[in-house]
Amino acid sequence: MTWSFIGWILIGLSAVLLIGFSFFFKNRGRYTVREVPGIQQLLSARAAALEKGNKLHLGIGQRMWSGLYPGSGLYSLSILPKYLDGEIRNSGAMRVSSGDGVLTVLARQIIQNQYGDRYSFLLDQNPVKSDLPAPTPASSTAGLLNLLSFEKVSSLTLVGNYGLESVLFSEALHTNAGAFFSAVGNLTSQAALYPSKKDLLIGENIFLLPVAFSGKDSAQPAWTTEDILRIVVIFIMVAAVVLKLVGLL
Amino acid sequence: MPVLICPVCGAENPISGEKCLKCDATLDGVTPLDAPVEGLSGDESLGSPTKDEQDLPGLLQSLKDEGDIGEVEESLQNGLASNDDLSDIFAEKEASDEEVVPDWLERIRQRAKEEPDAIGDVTQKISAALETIADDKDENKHDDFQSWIENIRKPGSAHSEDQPANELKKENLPSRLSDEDWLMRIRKAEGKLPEGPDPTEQKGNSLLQWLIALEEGRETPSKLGDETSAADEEGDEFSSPITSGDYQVVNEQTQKIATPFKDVLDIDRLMVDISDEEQEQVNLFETVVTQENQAGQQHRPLRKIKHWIWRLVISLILISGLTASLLVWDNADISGAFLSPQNAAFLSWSEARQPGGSLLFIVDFQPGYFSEIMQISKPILGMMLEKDMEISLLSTTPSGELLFENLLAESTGEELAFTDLGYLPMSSLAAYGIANHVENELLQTPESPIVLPAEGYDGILLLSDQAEDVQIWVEQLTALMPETQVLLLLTSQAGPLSLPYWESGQVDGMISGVVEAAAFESAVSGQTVSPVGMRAYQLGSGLMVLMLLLGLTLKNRPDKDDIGEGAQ
Amino acid sequence: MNLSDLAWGIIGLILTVMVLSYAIGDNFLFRLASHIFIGLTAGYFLVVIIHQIVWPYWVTPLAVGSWGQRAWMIIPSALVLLLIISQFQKFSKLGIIPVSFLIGVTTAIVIGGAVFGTLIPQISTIVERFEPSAWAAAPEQTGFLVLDAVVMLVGVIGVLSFFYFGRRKIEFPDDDQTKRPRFFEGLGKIGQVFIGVTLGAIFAGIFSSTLWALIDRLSFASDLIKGLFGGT
Amino acid sequence: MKKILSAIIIIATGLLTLAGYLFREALSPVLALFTDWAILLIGIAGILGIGYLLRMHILRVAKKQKGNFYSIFLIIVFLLTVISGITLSPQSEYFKDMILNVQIPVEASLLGVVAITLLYTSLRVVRIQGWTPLSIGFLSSALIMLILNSGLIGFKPDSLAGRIAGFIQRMPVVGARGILIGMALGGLIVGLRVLLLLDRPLGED
Repeated sequence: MTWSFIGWILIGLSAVLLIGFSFFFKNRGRYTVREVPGIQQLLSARAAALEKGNKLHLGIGQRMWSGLYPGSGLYSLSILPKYLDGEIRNSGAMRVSSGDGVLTVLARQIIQNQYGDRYSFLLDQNPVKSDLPAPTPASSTAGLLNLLSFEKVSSLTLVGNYGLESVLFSEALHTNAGAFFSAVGNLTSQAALYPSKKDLLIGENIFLLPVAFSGKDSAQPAWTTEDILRIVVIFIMVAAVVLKLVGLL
Repeated sequence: MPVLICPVCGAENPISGEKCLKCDATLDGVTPLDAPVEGLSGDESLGSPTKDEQDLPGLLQSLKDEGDIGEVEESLQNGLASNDDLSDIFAEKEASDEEVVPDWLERIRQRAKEEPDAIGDVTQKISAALETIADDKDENKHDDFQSWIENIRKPGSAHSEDQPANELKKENLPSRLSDEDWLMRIRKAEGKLPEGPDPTEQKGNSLLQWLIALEEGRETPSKLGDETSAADEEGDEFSSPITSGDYQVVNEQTQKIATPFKDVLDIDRLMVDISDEEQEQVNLFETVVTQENQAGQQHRPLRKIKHWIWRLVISLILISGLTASLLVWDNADISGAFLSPQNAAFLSWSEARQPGGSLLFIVDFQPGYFSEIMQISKPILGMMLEKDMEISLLSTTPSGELLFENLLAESTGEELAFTDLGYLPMSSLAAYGIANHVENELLQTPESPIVLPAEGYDGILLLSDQAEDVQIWVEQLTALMPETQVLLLLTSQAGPLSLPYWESGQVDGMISGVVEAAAFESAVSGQTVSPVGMRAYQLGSGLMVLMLLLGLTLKNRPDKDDIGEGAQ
Repeated sequence: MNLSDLAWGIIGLILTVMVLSYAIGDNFLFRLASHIFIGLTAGYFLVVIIHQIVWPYWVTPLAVGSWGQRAWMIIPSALVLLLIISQFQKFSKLGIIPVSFLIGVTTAIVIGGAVFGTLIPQISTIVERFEPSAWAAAPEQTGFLVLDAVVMLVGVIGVLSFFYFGRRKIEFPDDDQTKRPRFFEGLGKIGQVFIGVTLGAIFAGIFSSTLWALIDRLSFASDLIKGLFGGT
Repeated sequence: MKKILSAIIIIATGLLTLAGYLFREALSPVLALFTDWAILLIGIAGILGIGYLLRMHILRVAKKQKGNFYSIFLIIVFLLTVISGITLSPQSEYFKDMILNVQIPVEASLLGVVAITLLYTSLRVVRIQGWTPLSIGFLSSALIMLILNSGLIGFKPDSLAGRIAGFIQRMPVVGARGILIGMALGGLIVGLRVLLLLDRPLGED
């Protein structure tokens, strides 16, 4: 058995578990995941911003792609429809921005789909917008800093792929007593923010974000599968080490 | 249908369950209880809207979404609230002047007036939903609710055993009264029926009216924001009066106003559930808010000034220190810089290159890092050009070609020719693309703009500022082209996360940061090389060490993350 | 220093001062510099895309390719057109087709890269550290090698445990709902230390990189000023 | 119909691309086509993104919203750059000078601002995070790495002190490797959810 073969087994196992748990959780039971304080803070910040009549700003990433968090571009897009609940759709009290043309186009598609399912995008004179402050990561940083200033954004949530520039956004919000929440899928950003932000989502915890929007989320099969895979990987490592030590591998 | 109510979290569980689905607490000994309202409460009805429900307008959908918590008491509340809210919304069609009409509804109405067709989709769905709900209500809702609440009130029933009576009063009862007799009776029995005039009709200076005014836009929304900064001056941004616990000091009753913010922001729902006693409390609260608000308005400029001064001081110290060291001290001591194993491997690889070979450089860094990358790649570029290697370039940043031209010019002092394979906008696709690049004449596929030599390259050198990009390239190249030698020239920040790829053998050599590059250059040239600005760098690093050490002396105050305050 | 270099040098110096002014807060200078920068970057980006992507990947195959090659271009041309017309409200739903293609391709690359480029090589590296013959080959370092291998295994398991999603059973309403099951909670404590160490190293790296960028700007400014005023 | 077509496209392209890791030789021609098409689509999306950017600024100017003064500058510089790029060609020395002499100073200065910001936020670590295993690890690692990376203190790699220093310097790799493995699992699952249509990232349920 080669390592590559183990890789295909892991892919197959994950697919089977995901499908199995999707059916299982559809009808009964749920996987109780732990609470993450940062997520509670996101909910509070979001609610408080809406209550104050302030616009929310959701940054979905400087780039579609992130290596470290391979799915973070896709992940931020899959968070977007969950974030766009009825309240926000109806009030249009949110702006979505990214630093990548692809992400902006995809985000616009998602927003229109959300309105399309409910009532016409055209019906609302002030729908949620998807913007591109600038087309490259560095220029996008400058663009977003300006947007935060012009629009007096008091609640900024970052998901997806941002780098060390997150610390500039965080400080911009901090100076104006605004709310900043980061579920960025990039360790550079997490390390830069760690000294100054209490409730960061670090590492894989970002994948728990959907729990913020619904207790019975479709991500439950994913959480369960990931925990099982985690145990499988630990088991494979320990077993392989033992085999190695006794000379069987 | 009977259900089991979890004694720990109150969630509704199927009768066959042994453990709570939400919190895993044991359900042994819990007496089954009738489910409150079929179709309106519980996980299924509220948590997972049916296909028809998903077609409801956004507002209805959001009301449905409120109940997505699966807890009996909350689902009862939400069930009733949703029910009532729906009634209210439709009642708004014949709204009185006093009613709050949100902007979005106003726009719908406006559009409906202007365009007869526009009303169709929305109002038809609303009407259909109204009819469905009204039908449900007529058929069985009242009976179910009454029997359920009677069950709760029965001495010795599951709930009264597990939860104190006063808790039931406060939390398990519907948060909102309607005109229904049965509910009024329950309220009377629980002692919650207001004796005075209907609180919703009260005039006077109340939070209720303030909330209405806020909704109508008469009151400036920034009041809450100001109050946030006042109540939590210099504090955690996330804290708001509603969530930070300020409400808790007023009374448990008023917590009922605060808690719904966790799930929904339905001001309309909040307004109706206020009794006389609550009215007094909210008045008291409003006074507190007003005072805090005034204080906040005074504090905000102060906060900004503090920030400004603090930033100015730090900026001046750092910039003047660095400038002074650049102007005064030229050479720095870097005797502590030794070749790491990954640097030594890079050196071995460089020395083993035969003249006339070919290399592919991938430029994957932003122009801001040009200076650092230039210092890192200079010795390598010099070595490779001495061996007359053929150089190709692939960029994943728009300015990649320009940056590389400048790198060559700055490293060698002359303009050198190289093959430009162009700009590819996404690292992963670029990596996957070059690994799969083949011409197929049989299929007559278009010629790809990327022209790679058939014999491949002697090495692929990645110049990057981000560990994430390194990961993409290394993952794809080692998965698809395991025979290719991959070498990394990285900024300091990309180093730590790229090291595992060196240790796993996926990378054949690596240099990260100016200090490692200086050690490499020293090893190549046989004499100690001190990069320009090294002394300034050491000074800056020293300042950072000092700040981190100073930070150790501060007390942990997570609610106050303002540095100006903390530094004092 | 010729006139062109001097002019660009002065422009660079002015832009440097304008952007660095943001260090003490948002201001007019920063906004102006950043808008100039965004305008230029967007313009350049457009030029690059046209020259480096639209032209070679679309126009050239259609213009100079064989009929067979042109036939292959029908699919991407259709996808491009769908993407463009989906920007009009009436046809917005059509955008789902080109976007689905992009998502299909990129998602598969995510999976392939994650499993064959990271998961498998990293796991196998941990296991390879326990090779007894490698320990025996360097007797003076055996202690370090064993320690290194054990710390690596325990640390990685700790980090994986720290991110365990499942929650410990709660017995009382006041129980902490952030806790993992006890086994993972204990290992997670070890993992926390290593995560902190990694974040700290990255933080130091970030500071180094940004500090070099600042030093470069200050060095550039001081050189230019010295040059202007006749210094060396 | 569109949803079904979308599902078919995602599954077909996804599985084919994934199969490329197993049957690279056989599938390379098709996969090369896929990547070329995807690159073209991303390029077009980039152009559309610039359209959004321009629209935002034109609207800001037209509606005289806050920041319209700056937007005028942005539009002028944008037009100047595009016209220069087209008329002079991207290979022109003047054009290259114009791009790099703006991009490098602005981006490097922005990084300089980050350095200053990091310097004053670093004071807050204990204040914000308290004393936890994570914060202790963070602080000690940041301090050690800053000192070792300064080039002032160092040990010969083959000495005992050098081995200890090397061991300490390798500690971040442990956490990094754990995070990499964990995130690979996360990436695998996110990807599979999309390919198995269990998650629709476009929200088109």
